[in-house]
Amino acid sequence: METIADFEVQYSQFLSPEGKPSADIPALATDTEKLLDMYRLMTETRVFDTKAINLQRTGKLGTYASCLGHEAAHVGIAAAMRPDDVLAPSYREYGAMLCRGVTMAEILLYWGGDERGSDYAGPRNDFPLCVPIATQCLHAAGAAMAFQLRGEDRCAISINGDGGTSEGAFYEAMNVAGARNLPVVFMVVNNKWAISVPIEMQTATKTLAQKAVAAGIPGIQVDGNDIIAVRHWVERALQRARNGEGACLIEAVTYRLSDHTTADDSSRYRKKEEVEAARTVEPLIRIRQYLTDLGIWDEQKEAALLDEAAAKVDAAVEQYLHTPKPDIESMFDHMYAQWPEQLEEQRQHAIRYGSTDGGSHG
Amino acid sequence: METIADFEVQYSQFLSPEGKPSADIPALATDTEKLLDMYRLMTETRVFDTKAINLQRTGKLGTYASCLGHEAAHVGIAAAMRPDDVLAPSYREYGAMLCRGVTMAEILLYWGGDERGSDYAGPRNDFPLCVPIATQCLHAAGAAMAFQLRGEDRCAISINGDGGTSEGAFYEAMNVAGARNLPVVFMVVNNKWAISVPIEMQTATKTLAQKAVAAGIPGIQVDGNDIIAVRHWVERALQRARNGEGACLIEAVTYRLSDHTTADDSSRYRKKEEVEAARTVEPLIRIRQYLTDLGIWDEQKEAALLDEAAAKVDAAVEQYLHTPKPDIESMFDHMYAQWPEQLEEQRQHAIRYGSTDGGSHG
Amino acid sequence: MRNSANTRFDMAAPMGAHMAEVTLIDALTMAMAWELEHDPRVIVLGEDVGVNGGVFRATAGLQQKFGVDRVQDTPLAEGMIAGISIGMAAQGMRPIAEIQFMGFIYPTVDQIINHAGRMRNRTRGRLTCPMVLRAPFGGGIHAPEHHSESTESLFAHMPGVRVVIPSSPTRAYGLLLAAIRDPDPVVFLEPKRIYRLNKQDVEDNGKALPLDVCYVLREGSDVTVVTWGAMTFETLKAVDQLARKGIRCDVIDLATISPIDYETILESVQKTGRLVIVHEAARTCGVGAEIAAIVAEKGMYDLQGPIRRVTGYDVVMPLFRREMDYMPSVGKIIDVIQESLED
Amino acid sequence: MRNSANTRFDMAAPMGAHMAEVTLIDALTMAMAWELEHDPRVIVLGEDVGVNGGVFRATAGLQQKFGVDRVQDTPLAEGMIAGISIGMAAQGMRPIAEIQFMGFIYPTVDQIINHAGRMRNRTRGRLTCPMVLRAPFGGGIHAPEHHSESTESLFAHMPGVRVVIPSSPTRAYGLLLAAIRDPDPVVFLEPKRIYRLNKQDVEDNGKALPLDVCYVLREGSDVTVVTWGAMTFETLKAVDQLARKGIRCDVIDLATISPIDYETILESVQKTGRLVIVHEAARTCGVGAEIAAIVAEKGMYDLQGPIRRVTGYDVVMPLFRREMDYMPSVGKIIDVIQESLED
Ligand SMILES: Cc1ncc(C[n+]2csc(CCOP(=O)(O)OP(=O)(O)O)c2C)c(N)n1
Ligand SMILES: Cc1ncc(C[n+]2csc(CCOP(=O)(O)OP(=O)(O)O)c2C)c(N)n1
Ligand SMILES: [Mg+2]
Ligand SMILES: [Mg+2]
Repeated sequence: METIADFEVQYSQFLSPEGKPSADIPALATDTEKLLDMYRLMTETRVFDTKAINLQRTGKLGTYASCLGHEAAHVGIAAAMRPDDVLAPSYREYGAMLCRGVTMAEILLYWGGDERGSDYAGPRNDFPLCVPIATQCLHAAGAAMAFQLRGEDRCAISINGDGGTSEGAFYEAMNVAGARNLPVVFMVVNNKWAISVPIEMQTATKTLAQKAVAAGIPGIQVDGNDIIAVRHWVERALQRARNGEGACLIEAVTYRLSDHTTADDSSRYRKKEEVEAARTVEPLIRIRQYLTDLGIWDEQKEAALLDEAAAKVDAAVEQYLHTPKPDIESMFDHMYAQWPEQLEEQRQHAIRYGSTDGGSHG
Repeated sequence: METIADFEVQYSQFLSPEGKPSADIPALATDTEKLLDMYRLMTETRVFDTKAINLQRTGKLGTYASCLGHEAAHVGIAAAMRPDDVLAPSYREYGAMLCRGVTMAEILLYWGGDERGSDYAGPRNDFPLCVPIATQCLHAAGAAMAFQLRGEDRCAISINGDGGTSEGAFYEAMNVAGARNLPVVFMVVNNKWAISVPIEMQTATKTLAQKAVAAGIPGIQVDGNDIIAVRHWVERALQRARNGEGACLIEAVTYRLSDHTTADDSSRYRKKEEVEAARTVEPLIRIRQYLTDLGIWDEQKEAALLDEAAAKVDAAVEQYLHTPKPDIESMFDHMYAQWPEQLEEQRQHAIRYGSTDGGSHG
Repeated sequence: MRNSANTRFDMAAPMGAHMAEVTLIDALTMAMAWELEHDPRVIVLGEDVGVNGGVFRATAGLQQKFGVDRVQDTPLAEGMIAGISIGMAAQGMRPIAEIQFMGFIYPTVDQIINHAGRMRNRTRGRLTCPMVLRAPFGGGIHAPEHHSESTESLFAHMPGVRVVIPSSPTRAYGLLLAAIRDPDPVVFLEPKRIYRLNKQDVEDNGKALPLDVCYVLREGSDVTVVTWGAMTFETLKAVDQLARKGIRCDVIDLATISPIDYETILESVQKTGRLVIVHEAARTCGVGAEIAAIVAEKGMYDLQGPIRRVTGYDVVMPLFRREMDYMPSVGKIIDVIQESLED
Repeated sequence: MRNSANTRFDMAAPMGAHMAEVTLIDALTMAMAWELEHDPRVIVLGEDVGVNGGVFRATAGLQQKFGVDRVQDTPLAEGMIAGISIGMAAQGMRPIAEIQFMGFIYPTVDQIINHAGRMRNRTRGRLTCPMVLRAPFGGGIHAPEHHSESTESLFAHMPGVRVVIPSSPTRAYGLLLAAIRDPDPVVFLEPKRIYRLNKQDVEDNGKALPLDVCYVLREGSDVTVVTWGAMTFETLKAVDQLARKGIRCDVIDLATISPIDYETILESVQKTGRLVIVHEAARTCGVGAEIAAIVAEKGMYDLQGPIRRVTGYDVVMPLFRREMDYMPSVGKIIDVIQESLED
């Protein structure tokens, strides 16, 4: 027998859970402006998330998928992107979206049951939140193909979870991206759980990064709680893609500290101790410590940041709560560019019966 | 960076294209009874295939997918199986089917447009030919799950082509088989072409065997023109599965010497020289040479085998051509175990208008 | 022509032993537990059906009771779930596969139309496909995007596949048992809005109800109203209000969406001369169209006026701030029934 | 209410420059070539569409002419083809994706219903999905298993998705151009049995025909016959035979299957009082049901008798030794039209 191919999966972490450098740090790790910016976004994301859960609990928001614990992975991805790159997220990557320019009010509108939440003033070409798992991987590949065909210096990134790596669409997207050398990065945010299904039941693979081998593209695993590692490797991946070297897969290992959504009760299927242990390695602690060690962060700054974040979130909530219901006819008016007259009767029927009651969001 | 996982893909060949041992040969290679049996099946398969193409050309068979050049891969797979294992083939694995006990007349009936061709007298639990590419991988995984649940000492095997490895279903099947440790073997018969799409355009991977890495199961590449290699490794894989060690993937590299089907003209998209080169390494030559070198084969035996095979094929063709059309009501009668009376009117309508003309197969 | 003569059921169940006051979803759990208990070929599989008992709790307690083999969490891939179920069914098992929401059922379409519905026919009965594909469907629970659709008609168009929708705890229990025992594939769609809307005494006696027949929920001679799933609730409310004005309707719960028991519908239309169909799915090519077509074909001379449909609109199900404006409401149904009486 | 007043076309095309006698499939190739030539956003992709020019040769010569970027062979995965097309379309391209046969279109269903048809609405028009999904469909060419189905109604039920089926070279050219240019997704189904059945003079002038309207192929006042795709041929044969007996039918080619131009159908039924629908797909929940339902709703008082459907049966399309027994034949159509006149 002859060995005809071999593959390795590497793991990268720059900051230990305690916030100490654990490897040769990249330039990014000394760029204080970038670091502070990312930390601010991570914090705002967390404050936003906490508020959103409260809104849901008090009947002011629909079912909501928390991002608690994913802040480094999400912000790190978006921070590595250029504005005219395109993001195809799944459904809980608010850190990435906020970083890209989507507003908190838009995110709330979406989970508050209003399509206008996906009509971002911000990144006009980003794909909206995507609920059907892993389907967005193909959209990212398609976007990348559009950029390639037009000779544009742009990349696409899709994000899905560990559970999403079981869907055929995920492999199909990686395979075509490999075969056509597309400028796309597939991010897998492995938070260890797909609702109640732990990663060990999802797949027999030791890593999710190794799934790249099936597509002939590079795969790497990074500590998803280390924003420096996430951003660094996503930047490298985008660089490769822009250089015409094609696609790759990055697995960011983190943990879902919250329930799956506000409709879930994770105490049914996982141990408190596991969650408690994960809490000690969560992403904000370590970057905060690192910034403190660098001498550019302190408790005062932290308090100020939290205040600012709270104010921002409150303003967004106000805006959200005061957005009146969409017009009844809006469910018809965005269906087609060329309105089929055939449907006008239905439209009129809907208007005739249209509810005008308040603007309940819950 | 730390290496956290590594993988190798091995290649195995025992017989060189010239029929000389090219590695330490396994016990199988000296079991003359088995060897002769396999060679007979390969030859019968080829004679059958040639005849089927003729039938199509003369209007006596529908579109037909030739297996020319795949005989070692197909027969080798089935020869490794036990009768009560289950095969989920794709659409051109006649060598495997004949070896399993499906009759030539049944195969002709199928391609002659008659459902009874899939009602094998032979392996009652084998899945029929499967046209929607790669869907059968999931059936094999499901069959394996049934065996596992019932504690039966049985395995399932699916076969798909190189093109089929691009379908999500292929990865989904491997992944669940890995995750649930199912007794199933995924065979990829890589004949280098998916109709007009060459393997290089299908995927960026160097091998198809490495796609197993994505499922955390072993993958190996074998010379698919070497029936000893195919059978040996499939036997090993089945052994592993029976021992509770789970699934694996075997890529058998061969070449499609014919057009894709009788409806295809491969001269449109591939070079004559490539086909000619492949002809020199085709599977019958080498095993015949090897048997000759072993002193158990000669031209006389060859001539006798060809005569016998021709007679067998002719008898099957006769049987096929004399099978009258299925009853018109048969299109209704096998739809449901419990006949919905609602459909009786349609059934009567069909019978009223039923054609009774001849039994044209073409 | 109907498989069973006794198909007239009220919302109440008969009295008996092991009676329990249960919701529709409880009744489904009971039916699965009964069958797991009595038929070793039955297994339950899907995403989160194990420890978690399903995101709606339809399989709650089943894994604890029957073990991890009989009640299996799967990796996250619906096409896979359908495909391995077909493989198992063809090899003698009776899988009950759960798709978490109907919005995620589409990756199964290939396996269901190209294999499940064809296995028996294409092998002339050598291999068969006795499986159930369960999925909650429908709107009205303020769910996120893709969680509120009703696309039963896609499956109703597939030959060889039965589509069944219960609308009460009693029928949930009896129809799911029938679906599991049926030797052919059944897509079993569960109106999640009424999972817990009311309770009925359901006897846990393992008795299945007949498939392929309608259930008559109200009798009246003025208008025939055909509906199914959660819409039976709006429809009954509408009809009960009209009854107070002296308008009496036949209310028919279709129950088996495919094949349709059109005899029961035609008999009713013969009596009433008027037909209103209520469904939540988008109108165009919904199952209501088929019912209308059958009656326009076979019951035309009984009709005293146009056939009317009260349905979802031909638009994407709106996110929840406007979803109730999409759905057929009691008011819309009342108006259409009254209109039909003006013909 | 119709988008265009001038929708009455004969099988013959107007005279002009660049006229060529072409088959339906040639006309499709011409339309794609025109659009590739004139719109840099257009690309063609699919399995074997490149060097091989498609298994039916619909894309023959296009890669040679426009290069491997504009006319791309893809890996073998239909869900992927649909998904990347959506991604491209949302980012400003105009992909024309080929699915090799309709029997392999089902892996695209998830992407088409959950994304293509929703993209515009769910982003309030921020992102759109101007793509065409082409697929040959239908029986009667002695093809292998899974190569002969007609399941247009699955797509017709999807809000936000247009479904278009041409039935002549002229309409193939004009409707495909319109589909490519439409800012929304179009499932474009090609009746492969008539790919090469006859020729017409088609002017290669880049002129699209209107979508969302029917085309009237014959005029008569006795019976309205609605059909589409390959069945227009059987229907015209039947109608022409009946014409010799003095029976005159309106023959309406539906052309856009969704949304349905019901005004044209209703106008015709108003004149004839009789409606026969002919389609190859299985009957239950086929598009014929929707047409019948609309007429039973809006044209009831014009009807002089039951609406009738001549369709494929509710069974799996038989393998080819029996496929013609499955299909609506000229004889079946004639009988039903005559029956309808006896009402
Ligand atoms: C195709 C599909 N199937 C099922 C669901 C229901 N569902 C929503 S989230 C989820 C688990 C996803 O897990 P993972 O991919 O790990 O992402 P995470 O939620 O952990 O971020 C499931 C099953 C869905 N949204 N889409
Ligand atoms: C899902 C699906 N898509 C497309 C086809 C049409 N088709 C038939 S064979 C084929 C190529 C298959 O190539 P490969 O998997 O390499 O198998 P081979 O024919 O070479 O044995 C295609 C595209 C199909 N049968 N099923
Ligand atoms: Mg997860
Ligand atoms: Mg191949």
